[in-house]
Amino acid sequence: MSTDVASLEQSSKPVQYVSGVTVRLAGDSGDGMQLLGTQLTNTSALLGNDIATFPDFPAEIRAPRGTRAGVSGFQVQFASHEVFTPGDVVDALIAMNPAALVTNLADLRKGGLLIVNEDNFEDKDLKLANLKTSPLEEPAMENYRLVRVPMNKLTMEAVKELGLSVKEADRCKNFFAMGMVFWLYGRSMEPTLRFIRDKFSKTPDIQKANEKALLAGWAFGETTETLGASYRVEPASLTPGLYRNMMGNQALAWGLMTAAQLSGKQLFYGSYPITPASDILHELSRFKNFGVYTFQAEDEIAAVCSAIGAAYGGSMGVTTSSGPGIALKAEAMGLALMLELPMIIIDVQRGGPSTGLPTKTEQADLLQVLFGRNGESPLPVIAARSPADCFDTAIEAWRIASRLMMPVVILSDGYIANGAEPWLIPDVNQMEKIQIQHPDGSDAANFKPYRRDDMLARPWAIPGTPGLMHRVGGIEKEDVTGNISYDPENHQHMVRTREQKVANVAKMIPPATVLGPESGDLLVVSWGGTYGACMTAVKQAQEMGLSVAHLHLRHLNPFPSNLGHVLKQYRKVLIPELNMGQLRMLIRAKYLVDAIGYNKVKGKPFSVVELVEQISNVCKTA
Amino acid sequence: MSTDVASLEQSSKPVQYVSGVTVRLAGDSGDGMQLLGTQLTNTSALLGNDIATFPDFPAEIRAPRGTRAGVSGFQVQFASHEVFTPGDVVDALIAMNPAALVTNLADLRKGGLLIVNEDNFEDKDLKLANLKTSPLEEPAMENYRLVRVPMNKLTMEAVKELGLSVKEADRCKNFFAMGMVFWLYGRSMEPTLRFIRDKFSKTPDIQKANEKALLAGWAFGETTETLGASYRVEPASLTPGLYRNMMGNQALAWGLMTAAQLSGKQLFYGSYPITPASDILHELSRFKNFGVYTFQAEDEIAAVCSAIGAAYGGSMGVTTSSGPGIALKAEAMGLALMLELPMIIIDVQRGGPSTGLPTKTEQADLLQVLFGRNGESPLPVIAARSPADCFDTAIEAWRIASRLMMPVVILSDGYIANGAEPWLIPDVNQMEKIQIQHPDGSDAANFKPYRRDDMLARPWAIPGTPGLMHRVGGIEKEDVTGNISYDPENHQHMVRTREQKVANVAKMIPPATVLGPESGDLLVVSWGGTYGACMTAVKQAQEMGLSVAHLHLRHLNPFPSNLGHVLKQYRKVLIPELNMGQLRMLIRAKYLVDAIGYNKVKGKPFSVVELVEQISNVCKTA
Amino acid sequence: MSTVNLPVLKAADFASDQDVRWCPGCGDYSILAQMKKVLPELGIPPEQMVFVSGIGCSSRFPYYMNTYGVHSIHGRAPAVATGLKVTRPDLKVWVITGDGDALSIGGNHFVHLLRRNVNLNIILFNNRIYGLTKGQYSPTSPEGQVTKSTPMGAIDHPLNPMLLALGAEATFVARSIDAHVKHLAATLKRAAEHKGTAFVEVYQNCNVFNDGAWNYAADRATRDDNVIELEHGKPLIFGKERDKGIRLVGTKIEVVKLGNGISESDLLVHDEQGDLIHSFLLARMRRAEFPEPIGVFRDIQSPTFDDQMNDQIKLAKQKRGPGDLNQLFRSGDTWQVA
Amino acid sequence: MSTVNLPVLKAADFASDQDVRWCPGCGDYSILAQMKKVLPELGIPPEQMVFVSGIGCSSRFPYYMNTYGVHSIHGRAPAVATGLKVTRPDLKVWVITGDGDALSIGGNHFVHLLRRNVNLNIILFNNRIYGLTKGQYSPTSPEGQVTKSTPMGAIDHPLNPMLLALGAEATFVARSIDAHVKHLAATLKRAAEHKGTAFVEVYQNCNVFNDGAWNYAADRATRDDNVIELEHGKPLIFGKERDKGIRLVGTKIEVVKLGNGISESDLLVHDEQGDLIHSFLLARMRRAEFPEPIGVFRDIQSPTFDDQMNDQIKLAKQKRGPGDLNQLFRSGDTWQVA
Ligand SMILES: Cc1ncc(C[n+]2csc(CCOP(=O)(O)OP(=O)(O)O)c2C)c(N)n1
Ligand SMILES: Cc1ncc(C[n+]2csc(CCOP(=O)(O)OP(=O)(O)O)c2C)c(N)n1
Ligand code: SF4
Ligand code: SF4
Ligand SMILES: [Mg+2]
Ligand SMILES: [Mg+2]
Repeated sequence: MSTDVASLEQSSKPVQYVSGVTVRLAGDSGDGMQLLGTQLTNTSALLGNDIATFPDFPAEIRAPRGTRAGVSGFQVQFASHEVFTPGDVVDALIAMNPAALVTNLADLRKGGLLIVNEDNFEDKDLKLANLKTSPLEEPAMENYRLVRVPMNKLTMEAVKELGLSVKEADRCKNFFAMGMVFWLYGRSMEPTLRFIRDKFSKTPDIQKANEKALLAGWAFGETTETLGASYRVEPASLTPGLYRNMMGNQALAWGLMTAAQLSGKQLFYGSYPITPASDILHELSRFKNFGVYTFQAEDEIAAVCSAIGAAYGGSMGVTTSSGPGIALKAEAMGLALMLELPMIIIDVQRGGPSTGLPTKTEQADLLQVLFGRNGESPLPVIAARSPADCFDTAIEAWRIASRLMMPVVILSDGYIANGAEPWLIPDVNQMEKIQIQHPDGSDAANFKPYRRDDMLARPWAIPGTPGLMHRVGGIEKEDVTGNISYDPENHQHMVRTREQKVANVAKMIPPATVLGPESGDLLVVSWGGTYGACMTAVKQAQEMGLSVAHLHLRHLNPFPSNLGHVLKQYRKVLIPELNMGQLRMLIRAKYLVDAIGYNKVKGKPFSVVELVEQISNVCKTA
Repeated sequence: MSTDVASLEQSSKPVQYVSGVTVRLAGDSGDGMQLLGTQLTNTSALLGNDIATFPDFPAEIRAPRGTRAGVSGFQVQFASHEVFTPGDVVDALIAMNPAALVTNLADLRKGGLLIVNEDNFEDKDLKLANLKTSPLEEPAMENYRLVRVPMNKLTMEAVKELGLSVKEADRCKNFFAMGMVFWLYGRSMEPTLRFIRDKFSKTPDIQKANEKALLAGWAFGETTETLGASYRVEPASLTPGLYRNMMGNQALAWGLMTAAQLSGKQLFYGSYPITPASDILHELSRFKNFGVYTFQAEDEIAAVCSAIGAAYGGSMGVTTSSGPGIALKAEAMGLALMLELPMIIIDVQRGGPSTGLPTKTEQADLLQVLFGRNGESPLPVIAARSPADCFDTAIEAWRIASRLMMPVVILSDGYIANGAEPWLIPDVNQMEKIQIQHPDGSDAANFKPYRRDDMLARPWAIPGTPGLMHRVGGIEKEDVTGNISYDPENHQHMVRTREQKVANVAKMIPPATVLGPESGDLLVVSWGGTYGACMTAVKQAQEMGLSVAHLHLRHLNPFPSNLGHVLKQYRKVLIPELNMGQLRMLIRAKYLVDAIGYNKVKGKPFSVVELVEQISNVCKTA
Repeated sequence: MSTVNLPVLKAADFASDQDVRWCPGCGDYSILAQMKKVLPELGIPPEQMVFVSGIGCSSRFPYYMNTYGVHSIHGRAPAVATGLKVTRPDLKVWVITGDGDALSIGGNHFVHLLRRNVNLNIILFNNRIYGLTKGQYSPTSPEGQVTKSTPMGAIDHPLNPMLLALGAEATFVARSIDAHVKHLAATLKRAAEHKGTAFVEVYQNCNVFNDGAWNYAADRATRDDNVIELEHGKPLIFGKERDKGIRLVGTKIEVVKLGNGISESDLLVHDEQGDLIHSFLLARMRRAEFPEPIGVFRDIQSPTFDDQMNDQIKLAKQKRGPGDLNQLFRSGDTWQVA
Repeated sequence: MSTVNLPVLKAADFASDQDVRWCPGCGDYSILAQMKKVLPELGIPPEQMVFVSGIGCSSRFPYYMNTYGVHSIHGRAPAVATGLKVTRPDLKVWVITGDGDALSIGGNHFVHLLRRNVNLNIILFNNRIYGLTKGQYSPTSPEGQVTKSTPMGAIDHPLNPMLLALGAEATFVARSIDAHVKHLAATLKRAAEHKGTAFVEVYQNCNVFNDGAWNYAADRATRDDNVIELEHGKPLIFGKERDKGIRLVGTKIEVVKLGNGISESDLLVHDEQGDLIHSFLLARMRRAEFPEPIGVFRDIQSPTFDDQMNDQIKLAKQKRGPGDLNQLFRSGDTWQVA
């Protein structure tokens, strides 16, 4: 088959070379847009493009068909240069129904390609989308290159010989659309055909039908005149090596497994499902042959507590959640820090407060993870900046946690979790090991559970070791001995010790470095998932001749030790955040720098355009 | 009897008039020191002294008898002038055993009176206190006026005719000590006799014995030469009116009841026991005839959720806890703020983190109540400054909550909760009513559950009202209609609206005012239970001629609108806190003022002396 | 709750203006429909009703009812409802929850609600899966079930909601099935009529993540052999031919075939007010060993928490007079400063 | 757990160097003493043992044991212990908890621990009061009990820990009494020997806040008439004169006097491995209607959660080979950039 396909894929139509393209696929939740998007992403990655993606789906499993609430979207940017965001403006929008069209059109650039499934623009469809008249008839359509494709009919046509039910046949139309898109951008169908073969191996008819639909979509592009030219995006010149496509949650899961292996530890993962963190649970559950323990607890409190128990037993204890679940873990996080046990707690942030916008992204849990516990309870916090970066973040978190004997918090977000980018596959054998030593009881007479080393870490003595029996608990304890102590001076000492221990992390992390001039008008400071947008915006601003640099903070607690110095090299500091100014507050408090915020809380990532505009405005007054 | 007592109480010994005295009673947890302290406090209050108290007891119910861990202390300052703290240095220490002596002696002033129960300084007692030799024999004793009283023997003597068991008789010795102390300071025994009569009405023998022990103690002071002169402290010139003694938790309970009555609301109180907040539950449980609903829930989460349910139903919903329990309430507090229902959440802070020091005081939950929730979830926060002030704080909190339709957090602490001071009893009929209106359904057609008034408050429509049926929930909602909304612009709007609503509280609160010069070298900013110590220290510093003023912040969110202006009138700003600098961080972030901290985390309140020293030091460099 | 002067209500009067957003084919639709059908029969106006839910597909329910409602947080609806009901005994309160919501994160509140016997109804939509979070196993998923979080099969022994409810000595316990609409309506009505906490488990099909989990009990073809409809005072008989029954031998129950010397009089007779043990026995009947009972397992009268709390308040007022703050403030030791 | 070459251990070997800080006369002392007495008999060295507790007077227990221990947070010990045990199946894990800790705030973890059947022991010190917080009522306080938080008497129907545990289908359920030291020691030993979650309720006297709550069962004078000692395979007989027994009539149990035509053979015979219903029946026996059973109610074998989890891991390794990260990273769609 593959040779057939290869020959089929040779387009005879004119081809236009472009440096990058942003495509958005939008349809009903039931239309398989996420699948289509993933296939397009993988295929583009295989082609060597740099890519970044942004899936955007409703909170309902299946909101009513055809309604605006039910629209599911997937955006991907693939380019022959490095990209750090899924793109602000869309070059091509594929809209499977009127609801998808009207809710997404605003992001399509003028002159952009708009492909619609015209079979779904009947009166009943318009009504479901709350429309009186068809948007296709509106004058505004002249701004776009509108292509109407009767996808339902053509799909039916393509699969009719298989004698499927109407419903089954109709379900194939996303593969038809996919074929069209693949033709349009000269992507190979091979990986998707492989996918179809695997996925539908148990239902050969459906398998066949989807294959046919895919090829029919391709053929439609090739044979009809409607789509015009097709585009080509050359491979990007990424660092040489073997790549794969990587999503944020998957990268966290793999990073945890790698950290466990690098440190020779058993990975125990206690969690409770919650959007958008659940996929970490799903991913880790698959790897029991790696010795990964996954425990779906009865709630978030049990989840974090089970990880504490595992940590006491000498395993690498990990727990994950999103905002509401992290709130529930607060009390136990305080316990973990009192016990001074190494652990990782991951917060994949989503729109809040309360249940908020579960499937949307936001950066508004920073203060929660820093301060959301009773008493003085400092914890190190690291934020991942992109899907692939999640891998390194997980490993670094465990390096810190196990070195300093304390829980470390990782912040991710819905945008990173579900987004994808190419990942340069490392060789695990070449990675630096994580050294962990448990006292073996040979010097039991001198053992003290809270005696500290140069970094203030206590020993990780584990049950089963003769002679080192000791008890830990949440009541304040005497330093060195670990016995319960109500002594005032000891309490002060322990509060300071725990604070200093977190501060000591600064010794393990690199100094803050900027991208751009080492001093100047403006420093843009970002953290977490807004990295790509901020970096791209600063680069554009620099190309516009502005005196601006970019500083991305990976470590939110403690800050790199040179941060105060760096901040003071610029006339102004701008901190764009998808919250109301949480990092800004911390930086203002610590360094007394009059940092300005650019704050957006819309459940959506920044666009590069808005950031560039903001940067120019601030630079003007600098 | 009362006439007898009156005549008995006429001391024939020399009397010395002093303006104020600080007494500390220290003994084993089982020795009834807290009872003794309370009696001394009440009696002094009845005499018209101004008073402040500080009970200090171990976390164990009954730690092993005679050990240092088992020492329970009670300190009271009573004076003929206004006092705001229980005193730094102790004028007289009553120590019932060696453990009590050695753990408390450091606070006794040179030349101070030290009364010990010498019967409890046997070898076995010394051993229990981990002492090799008797501290009474040490040269250091020369620094004090040591009085050894064989309290056990004398008590036995006094009660022997009643034929009690040794154990029962021995139990009376705290009343013997009390009698002595009463003689020493010329306090009336009448209230305590009344107390004994009530308390032991069911065991006439014990009643009788305690009375006898009390009188014997008094007689001992009067007849032996050992105690020397007795002291008199004249009434303080407090604002005229009727007073009673008031403890912090009691004041909160009474304040809540008063707020309910002033607003014509049913008070629903859902809680789960935790030190040091449980007494609010105990107190409110007593007043079912006031229509108070108290619900001891299965945990803190159920407690806060039950209060939310009650609030939705139109009641005044209240929940209380201490740090660890507040951590558990975090998720539901986020829900309450999304629902925009009026509620009160009280955090009686204790030593943390985790289980920490449950019976000790601390101010380290400020950031938790401000930020300990997922997403952008601002809530107003008010902190009580003293036991009696808790009453007003509760009422103000309800005024704000019900006006703005949102939960309000009150911060108290262990020091305030168990401390006592005179309270000028208000006339409830003269107090300003709290106006609350529920829409009655007469304009049902125009009703929108999230339509807002000038303060951004939404209407409090309650179940049972025809035509106003509506649903509330934790998912982001469209403004005005309250329907679920995933619209990006609406989310931004709602986040800002909730923020602005909290900011609007500033319109209801008085501006910040300072005590002292309106500008100068130093402004001392305090909040919560450190009010008394900070105030007294600043006054002393002012008397020393230093250019220093005091600003006490009652409102931690939002700050009074003139705060920034006030802060900038001083060369330096000092923020003493019983934490690592939580308010300081907020003030630095908001006003970019280089505020310095004086931070103590020892589970103990500030002493005036250390603050004065700190103030002088800072002034020197100002 | 008098019905005098009340306009006659229809199902539509209880429908809100919000679009229903469950997957097409979801069993939740049926439960919603039956609820709307039953409510008008209670003679209680919509404004006297409150639906309180947690989080999950099922917990979206309140939005679709033209009554008052709170869509709270995961697992906590029982607590919210308790605070509401004790302070507003005049309201008719319903708790809507899922198997994850009620039995996983909310298990403790569920148990405490039942033991307190607050006068409200709790309807558990049991689809043996986490629907809203897209298909992880739940505390009612059978051992071995392969889900997103259990690729090698679930290893936890599932909770039996009925046993747990009875372990908390619930006063009303019933079970029904989404597809069995008449039975469902009748069961909801019985729950509404019970004074105290009425707990109803509804077998609900999640056709997206756990399709057919209850087929054996819901499908007309297999239902009669797998399900036994409880009727008060009637012997436990089941089977398409109504030829099988349940017999008690000592402390064990067994399935018997009628005939061959075994007659109806040998069978266990259902008694809704029977000893707690009787209810346990029914709850213990699980597939495949036994047919699973549907209908009312237990319906006994016992004082409700809300009544008792309000009674204490009434009694306190009677005994001590309505509270007078000025008097309270002035009681005990006070002193005058001139 | 081989005993070969192990030094013979004594109770003192299990005592830590920390001062015991319960009130003099507290029932906790007795439980501590019996635990220290029983442990040496298990042939497991102290370093292989971990005591995990929540918060409460009872939860101070681990500090007094010369073993490993975690004094965690209120109600969460079962979860901590679960994480520990599944990852360290080689350890002997004990959970120590109170009636508030296990049944109020921790009720859900308690239930889920039992249903999962994690191989550990949970000892509930039931004093029917919150000790550490100085005397509020607990979920096991009887109705009407006057405490600091219930001045007019508790109105909640108390939880029966045994019913709840059985509602979760616990595999080992037992009860003993602090003062009945021999029985207590034997019961702890039985629990230690059970594979799976062994739940033991111990009637414990809090002599400060709830003195005498169990007198009827603990006092020698009244004990024989109020308590029935369970023995496997023996009829349920009790009374000072051993002249009373328990008989089953249909689904009801009743107390009968022996003699007058009623003989031992009419009585219910205890069967630790009996049907779940049998255990329920015992759990349902509450004062004053019945004597309360002590001893082992139920002891059945069932796969443990920790074994099954470890088995899945073993099986996965067998089937798919031990995980190779480099291979995983390179599986599926990858591409080479030159
Ligand atoms: C604190 C918290 N944890 C987790 C979640 C994520 N969550 C939402 S619903 C749900 C489970 C839903 O299962 P179930 O209760 O059975 O309801 P269903 O969707 O099946 O009707 C979970 C885990 C949440 N919303 N909040
Ligand atoms: C989260 C939290 N809530 C409340 C408390 C306060 N608290 C400590 S122990 C306890 C109850 C103790 O009762 P029980 O479990 O019966 O133990 P006992 O002291 O009677 O042995 C409570 C409410 C706490 N420590 N943590
Ligand atoms: S996911 Fe399942 S339970 Fe949820 S709406 Fe869809 S079918 Fe119903
Ligand atoms: S309070 Fe009660 S349970 Fe706690 S130690 Fe004292 S007697 Fe024991
Ligand atoms: Mg479910
Ligand atoms: Mg207890």
